[in-house]
Amino acid sequence: MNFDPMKIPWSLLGLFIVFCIGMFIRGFVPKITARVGKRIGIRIYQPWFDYVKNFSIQTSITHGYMFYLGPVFRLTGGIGMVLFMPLIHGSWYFSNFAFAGDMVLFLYLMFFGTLGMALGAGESGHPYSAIGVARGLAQVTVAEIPLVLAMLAVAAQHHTLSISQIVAAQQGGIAHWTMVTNPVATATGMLALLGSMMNSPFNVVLAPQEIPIGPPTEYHGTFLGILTTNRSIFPMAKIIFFMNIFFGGATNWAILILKGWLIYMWPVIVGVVFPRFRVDQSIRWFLKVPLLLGILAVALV
Amino acid sequence: MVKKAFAFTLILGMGLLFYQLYRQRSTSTDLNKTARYYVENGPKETGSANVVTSVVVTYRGLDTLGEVTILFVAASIIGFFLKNQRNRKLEGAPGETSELLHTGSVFLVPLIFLLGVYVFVNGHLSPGGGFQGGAIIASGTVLLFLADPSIGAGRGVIHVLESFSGMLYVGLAVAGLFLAGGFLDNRIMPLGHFGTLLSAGAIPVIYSLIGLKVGAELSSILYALKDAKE
Amino acid sequence: MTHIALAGGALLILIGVWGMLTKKNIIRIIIGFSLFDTGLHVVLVGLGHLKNRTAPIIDSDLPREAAASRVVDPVPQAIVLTAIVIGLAVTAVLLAFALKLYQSRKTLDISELREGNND
Amino acid sequence: MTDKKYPSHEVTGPDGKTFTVTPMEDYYCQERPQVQKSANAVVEKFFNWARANSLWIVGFGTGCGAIEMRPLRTPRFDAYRYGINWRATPRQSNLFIISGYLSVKTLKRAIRVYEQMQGPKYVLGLGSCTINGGMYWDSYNTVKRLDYYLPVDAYITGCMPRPESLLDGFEELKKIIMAGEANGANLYAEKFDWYKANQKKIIKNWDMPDYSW
Amino acid sequence: MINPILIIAIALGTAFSLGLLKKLGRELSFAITLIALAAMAFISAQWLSAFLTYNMLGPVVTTAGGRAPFVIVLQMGHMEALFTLLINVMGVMGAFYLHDRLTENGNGAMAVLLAGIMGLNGIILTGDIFNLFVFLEIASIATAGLVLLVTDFKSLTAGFKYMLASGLISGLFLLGIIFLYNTTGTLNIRELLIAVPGTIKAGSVASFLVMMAILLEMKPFPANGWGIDLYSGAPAGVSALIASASATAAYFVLIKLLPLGGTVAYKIAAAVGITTFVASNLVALSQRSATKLLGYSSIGQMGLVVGIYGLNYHLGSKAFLIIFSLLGTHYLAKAGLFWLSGIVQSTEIDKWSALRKSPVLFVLFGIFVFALMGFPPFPSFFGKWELIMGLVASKLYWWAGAILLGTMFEGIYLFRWFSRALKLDNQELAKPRSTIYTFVPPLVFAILLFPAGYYTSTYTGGIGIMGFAPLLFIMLIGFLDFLPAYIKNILSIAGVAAYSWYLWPHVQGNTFKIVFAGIFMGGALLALFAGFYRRGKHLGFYPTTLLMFLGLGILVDASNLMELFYGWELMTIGSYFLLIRGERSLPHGYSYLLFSLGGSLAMMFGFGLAHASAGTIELSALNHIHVLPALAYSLMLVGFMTKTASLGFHIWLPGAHGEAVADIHFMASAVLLKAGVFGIILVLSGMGNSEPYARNILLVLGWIGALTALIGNIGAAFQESAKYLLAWSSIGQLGYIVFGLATMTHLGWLAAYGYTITHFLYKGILFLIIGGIAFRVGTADMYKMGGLIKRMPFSFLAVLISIITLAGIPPLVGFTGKWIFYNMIVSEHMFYQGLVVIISGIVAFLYLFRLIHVIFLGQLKDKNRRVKEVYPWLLIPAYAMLIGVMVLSMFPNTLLGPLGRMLSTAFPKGALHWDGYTASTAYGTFNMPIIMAVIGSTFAVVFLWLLLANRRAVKVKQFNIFYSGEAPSRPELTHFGYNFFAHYKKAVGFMAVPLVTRFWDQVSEGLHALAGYGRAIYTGNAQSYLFHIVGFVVAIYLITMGGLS
Repeated sequence: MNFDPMKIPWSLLGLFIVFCIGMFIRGFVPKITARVGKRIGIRIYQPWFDYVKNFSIQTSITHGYMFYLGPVFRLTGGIGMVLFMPLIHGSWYFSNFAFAGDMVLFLYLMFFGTLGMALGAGESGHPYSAIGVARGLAQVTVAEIPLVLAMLAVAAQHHTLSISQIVAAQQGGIAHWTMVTNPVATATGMLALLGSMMNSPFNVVLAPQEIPIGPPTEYHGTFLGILTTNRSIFPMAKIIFFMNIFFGGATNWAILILKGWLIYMWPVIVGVVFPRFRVDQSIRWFLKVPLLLGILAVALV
Repeated sequence: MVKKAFAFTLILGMGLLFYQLYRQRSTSTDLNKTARYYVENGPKETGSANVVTSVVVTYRGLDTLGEVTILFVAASIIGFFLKNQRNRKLEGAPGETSELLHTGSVFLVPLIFLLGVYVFVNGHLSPGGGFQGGAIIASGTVLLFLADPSIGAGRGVIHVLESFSGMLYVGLAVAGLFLAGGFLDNRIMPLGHFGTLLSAGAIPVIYSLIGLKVGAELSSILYALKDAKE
Repeated sequence: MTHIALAGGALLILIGVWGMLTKKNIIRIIIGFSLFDTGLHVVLVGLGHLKNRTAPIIDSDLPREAAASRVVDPVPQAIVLTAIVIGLAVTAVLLAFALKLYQSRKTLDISELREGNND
Repeated sequence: MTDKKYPSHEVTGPDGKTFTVTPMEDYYCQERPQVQKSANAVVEKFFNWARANSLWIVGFGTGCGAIEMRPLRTPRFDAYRYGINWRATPRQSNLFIISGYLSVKTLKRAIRVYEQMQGPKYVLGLGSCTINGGMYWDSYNTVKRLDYYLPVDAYITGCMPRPESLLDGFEELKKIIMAGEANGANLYAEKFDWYKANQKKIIKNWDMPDYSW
Repeated sequence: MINPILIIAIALGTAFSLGLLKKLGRELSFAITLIALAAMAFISAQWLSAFLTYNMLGPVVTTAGGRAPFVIVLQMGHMEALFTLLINVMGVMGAFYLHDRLTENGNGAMAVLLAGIMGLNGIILTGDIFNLFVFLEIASIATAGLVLLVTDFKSLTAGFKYMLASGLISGLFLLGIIFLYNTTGTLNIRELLIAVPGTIKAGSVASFLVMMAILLEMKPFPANGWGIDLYSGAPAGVSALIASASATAAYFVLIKLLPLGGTVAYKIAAAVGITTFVASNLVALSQRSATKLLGYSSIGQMGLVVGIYGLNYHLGSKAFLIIFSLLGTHYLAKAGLFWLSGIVQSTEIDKWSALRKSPVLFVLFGIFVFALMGFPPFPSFFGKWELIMGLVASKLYWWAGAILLGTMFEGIYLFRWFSRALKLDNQELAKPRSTIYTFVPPLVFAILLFPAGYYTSTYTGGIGIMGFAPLLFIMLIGFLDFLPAYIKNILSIAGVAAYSWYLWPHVQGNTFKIVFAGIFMGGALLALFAGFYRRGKHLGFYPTTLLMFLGLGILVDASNLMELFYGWELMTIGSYFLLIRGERSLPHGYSYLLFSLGGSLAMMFGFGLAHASAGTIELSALNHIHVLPALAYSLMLVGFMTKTASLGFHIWLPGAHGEAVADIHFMASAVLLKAGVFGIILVLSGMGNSEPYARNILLVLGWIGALTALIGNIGAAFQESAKYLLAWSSIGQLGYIVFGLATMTHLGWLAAYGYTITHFLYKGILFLIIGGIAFRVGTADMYKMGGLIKRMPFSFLAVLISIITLAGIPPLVGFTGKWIFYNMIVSEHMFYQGLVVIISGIVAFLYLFRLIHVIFLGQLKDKNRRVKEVYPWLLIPAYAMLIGVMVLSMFPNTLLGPLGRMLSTAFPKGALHWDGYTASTAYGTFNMPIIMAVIGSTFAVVFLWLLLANRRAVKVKQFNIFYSGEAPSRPELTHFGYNFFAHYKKAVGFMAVPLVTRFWDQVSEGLHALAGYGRAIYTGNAQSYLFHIVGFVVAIYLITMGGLS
């Protein structure tokens, strides 16, 4: 697998496209929540305004060099996950650096971002951000358990850990998707997705009323810009991962956007309907149904 | 009460053990080989008429040496153990014993001592020997104490006599090693004519030394016990 | 004759042991011990006796040659001499102990003469 | 300025040596605000367009007008349509709405919040109380003229303007921003001493650094 | 050659003459006594050297004219010379020690001592059974006399009980002799042995009585109340004499006369001996007085030696070696301990901490305790080893188990005594005063232990010179303890470097050994280098550290099981002294030692089985054991798992490591735990997974490893002190390694090796840095720190890198470990254990963040405002390891390549396939350099972009935070650190409940309750002791002869 330098520009292009999809969806989701509340909701392109406004902020403060590294870790984690993810099955241009890593790399890159965010928030010296981080870590780590189980089940079913091979195995119609061939694993995976998408049942971490938006309390201006960049890329990376693993991957950008949008809607809809959990409730919830489902999935393989 | 009952069962157990011992003893009516050897060439080799003395002094001389050491050890234990008990006030108190005992003892004690000496000197001829003679001498000293409990004299003599006779005994034993056949051999002196006083080599000398030592040691033990009163 | 001696000696031993095991007063225990010892000596000599034989002393009316068939076994008599003196020495030391114990605790009862902290 | 809340005190470190801790210098940054030069015209115009269309209001209802802002989040008035959003922390917000009378006690907190806001920040005063004290013109504990203490960009009339007028006010503010005249932050930085003198005159127990970043 | 009879003659001559020399004064007569004893010792030494040089037959010395069998003969043979030498040397030393007592009591006492020693010599030399009885009597009366040297009530009662008991016993002996004479007609032992063998079988009560008297003389279990009161009642010097000299003599009588009773006698001796050993050690558990402890221990040891003689038929040629080594150690160590108890005066074991005030005496105390316990390099180590090997080889499993159990009990009370003496504070206790007379004997005996150990080792042939030579170097360092710390540090580093230079050729070519030698010796150098930060003398640190590292070196270099065990035990001693240095670490150090002792005893039994099945003690004996394989392998694994603190044996680790100082913590965790891993690898490579029992063991081991990882990591998340957190995390990491090994697959072992090395690296950094911070901030509690990033930027960077590696986050080497685990789990379908391991990996993320957040980030407290950076001495090794981590992260094939090649011999299937820098298995691939490049470049781009955008950012202080309009009051109130994962504890807390600790507490309570019952027998009443004796005789009689058996 020699490293072809031409891959770099194409990967960056793929990354930019994913970023745009992310921004579009981040515009679209509040629209849906608003419409559920019979409000008109924000304009679809509002995130772009916020994005540019954040980078136009002139003054800024810094609490120390780890405060800088927080958002940098976060964004690098997000971008890393996308760069090592095969976006479009079959096309050499958009398979990014998938040859150099597999599902395990993807799982642990998630931690890279989380760790960075936690350290940056810690350096800010704000007690609320520390509390937010403690909650976030506890919740995200427990949410990992069903995700890991689902990944193991799928890997065992397809006898491989590399994502591109799993996608290849699912080509040829809906009957070959993992959703059909291994429904229990897909169910576990989707439940796990709820945990890390910071939507209503599990977003006590960023609860605005209780602690001012948790970890990123002290972040502003360009720092916030970097964080919002990641907020678009990171969920998209997870969505694409779930798409590749459970829903047959995408052979062209249209399918990717459609499937990505549909998967993204699942946590949004659950979030709109259900109230917010306390952290220990969410931990206990993850150790009940998703865990049992996961064990079932692994047992069935 | 339970303790007594338990003790009784143990005694019964021992009784059973003794009974077994009794049943297994040899019932031969003849002397066994070691006894036969002693009786046949005891007098010939050691020259002493009394076979038991020849066994005690020469054949099993180490036992006697050991046994004298035991007495010496017991005496010195009681010696240094009760030594700080010697109470001065008894020393000069007038004897309140009865007149009859006092005068009798004056007359009897030398006779007893004489008898003791006779017994251990003729050890190899007549029954008796060093130990029996020593015991008689010790009974003489007991009579002396009964007659006059405050008597203090003679303590130094006893000590000198005791260690001197012990050293001489060991000297004779070691001499046997160089002069005669082995340690404690009595042939370092001529066997002399069988049955007479100066016969059987060093046996009479050794036996009298033992007699003196036993007499001295027993009296020193009695001395210590006498003085150990409150 | 030997049966009476052996039985008597054994009985003496058993009485001695009974005395040592049950009596509370240490003087009685020591007496029990000396009884046990004397019993031993009686058995010792009793064993050496052979029926109607005489003491092993060669003199005018017991010539050397005939001695072997008319004499009792001399070895136990020699051994008993040492055993008696050993018994005496042990009893003497025990009495000395009893004396000192009495002087220090003013009691002769064996159960009191235990160390204070018997942990 | 020594103050009762932060006395400087002796502290012995774990290695036994003692040293004095002066809270004001050790806990707070003492720097002064700087006037921010804007980039070249085209970029500034584009930025102003973005700033206008994404007004983030700091969630600090200082007076009676705050209740009027609640309906803006309801379906009926829905301010989100115009890119207006409420942020919990002053760090991330750039519009500070002083809704109605401003007591001296609240002024002290308002100053801290205003100074903790970043970059181009705008202040909106509601009602006459922020202009000349309004009906509380003679009260002992309210601020008579907001402009003396914080640079105000625009006022919205109404003894607590209704949501519709608030929306209209926001549109007004957008025009000012689009025109590039909403430079309250730079004004505050230029006349910083004047503003600070006014503030210290009215706030008695001043236990804050001059500019609480 | 001097005639042996002269030994007796000299003694008696001087004894009698002492009476005359009263006027010459006591000092002169004391000198004469010493000269006499020395002469006796010289005679026996001369005979012994004669026997050793040209081994001739021992002459028979006749007394009274040499008329052959009808006189008393003295036999001087090989054994007799040795035993008389032991007794006479003890006579000289004992007299020298008792100088004050003897001169105070006058010539009589000296005479009694001389007569006593003469009696003991007589016992050994005599060939006549009645003469033996006479000398036995002399010895016992003399002993009673010596007990009276001190006339307090305690020795009076002890003496009285002793006299009564020995009177009764010798009475039985005499009875036996009489009837033996009556039935056989002779009193000469040699003829008796010919005439009488096996008559016990034929029901000869006489020989039964004789045999019972001998056994009673050895103070067997139910009937030894008088013995214990004698040892504790008698003055120290005298009980030393009794414990060493008279016990050895009584033992020789046993050796001489036991054949009288035939095979039944041997069985009785074995049974009574071993029960005495186990029972007296058990009863000693609940003892609190030092002399009583010594009494129980010496009776136990003598019981053991009697038991061994009873079993010597099975031990074959090694029997004499075992007996000599155990008896010799008991003789030297027990005398030494009694002498020390004489110096310390107080019987309460807690008062012995006063001994610390004179360091030399305390070192002697340590030597004696460890010698008694059978630790190397003392003779009892080799003795116990050969004993277990012999017993297990001849299928006597129950006997071997009983002996090991007894040793464990002995360990419990001896080490409790030693740890309390080592750690309890002794301000108000007086310094024990020791004169020249009381100081020299224990010193001489302690020194004698070492050559005796070396001498015994030459017979067992297991250990070469290199096992002992470094010990001399360590002793040299011990003597130089008065020097300042940094000089000793340089010397120690030189020493370790020299040893590793010696070790290198032995280890070359064998990757397995290189890895572990690298960890042990590399760890040693780094730890010692980190030690330069220390000021002052740091007494006692360097010898013990070098001892530990020597042990580790020998462990790696071991060519046979004996050498492996030798290194293991040395390492245990060294690490015990390291772990107990913390102020509050008494209970933890003690429990560590007990666990390691239990583990090593189990391991020894396992090695015994290996030796039994393979016949040799080469390392190859571990492969495919066919004698009770399941038991052998599980015992060995348990032994090694006590060191890797797996679940069930982990309770000592948090406390022991939590209390340790920085570099000790590093040594203990990063280096010491790997010794257990080394052992487990050896055992597992021997076991393989072909047989069914092996698969069951591996399954259990796998689950233990997985659960340890989970419990360890969850435990760590709830700790308040940083060091306890790291200790729990080490438990977790070791759980990983054990799980990896238990899978017996190529990837599993590759992951385990990878973890062993990376754990050494990143945990090393963590221990040094966190230790350094705790040293700087004065406390290890995390919530008391905070905001230290502003004061200690370098340590922050190091800790950041190490927690990223530990969490397994991609760019760094930790990720490779996790990746290999995933591949192994998926390819081997070990989902359930795999799930537990992965969950614990994820949970690890929690406490890692807590560690770095609460210490470095958040609010800086006033107290820490002037805290300086961590000592450079700690930073430099940490950064050395940091570079190691970075290099391995960039090029993991430098680590995984050679490991893979080595493992492919053992596990060909499922190896890691390397293509350039891309590693791939059947399931997944990863290419570290590309990952590193992509993430690194993204990181750089984003960082530059952020820096550019915020070049005019204002650097604010800690209170410039949005506090909803208010101003924060104090840093302490705005730092969130205490009970960081409260919500997590509410949800998952049930897993951190200390069940295992409660289990072990109940076990120890049960043991002590059992000991309490045992002690009910020893009422202290002389009469009940007589009861026991008579009861013992009657009971054994009824069992063996009376038809009950």
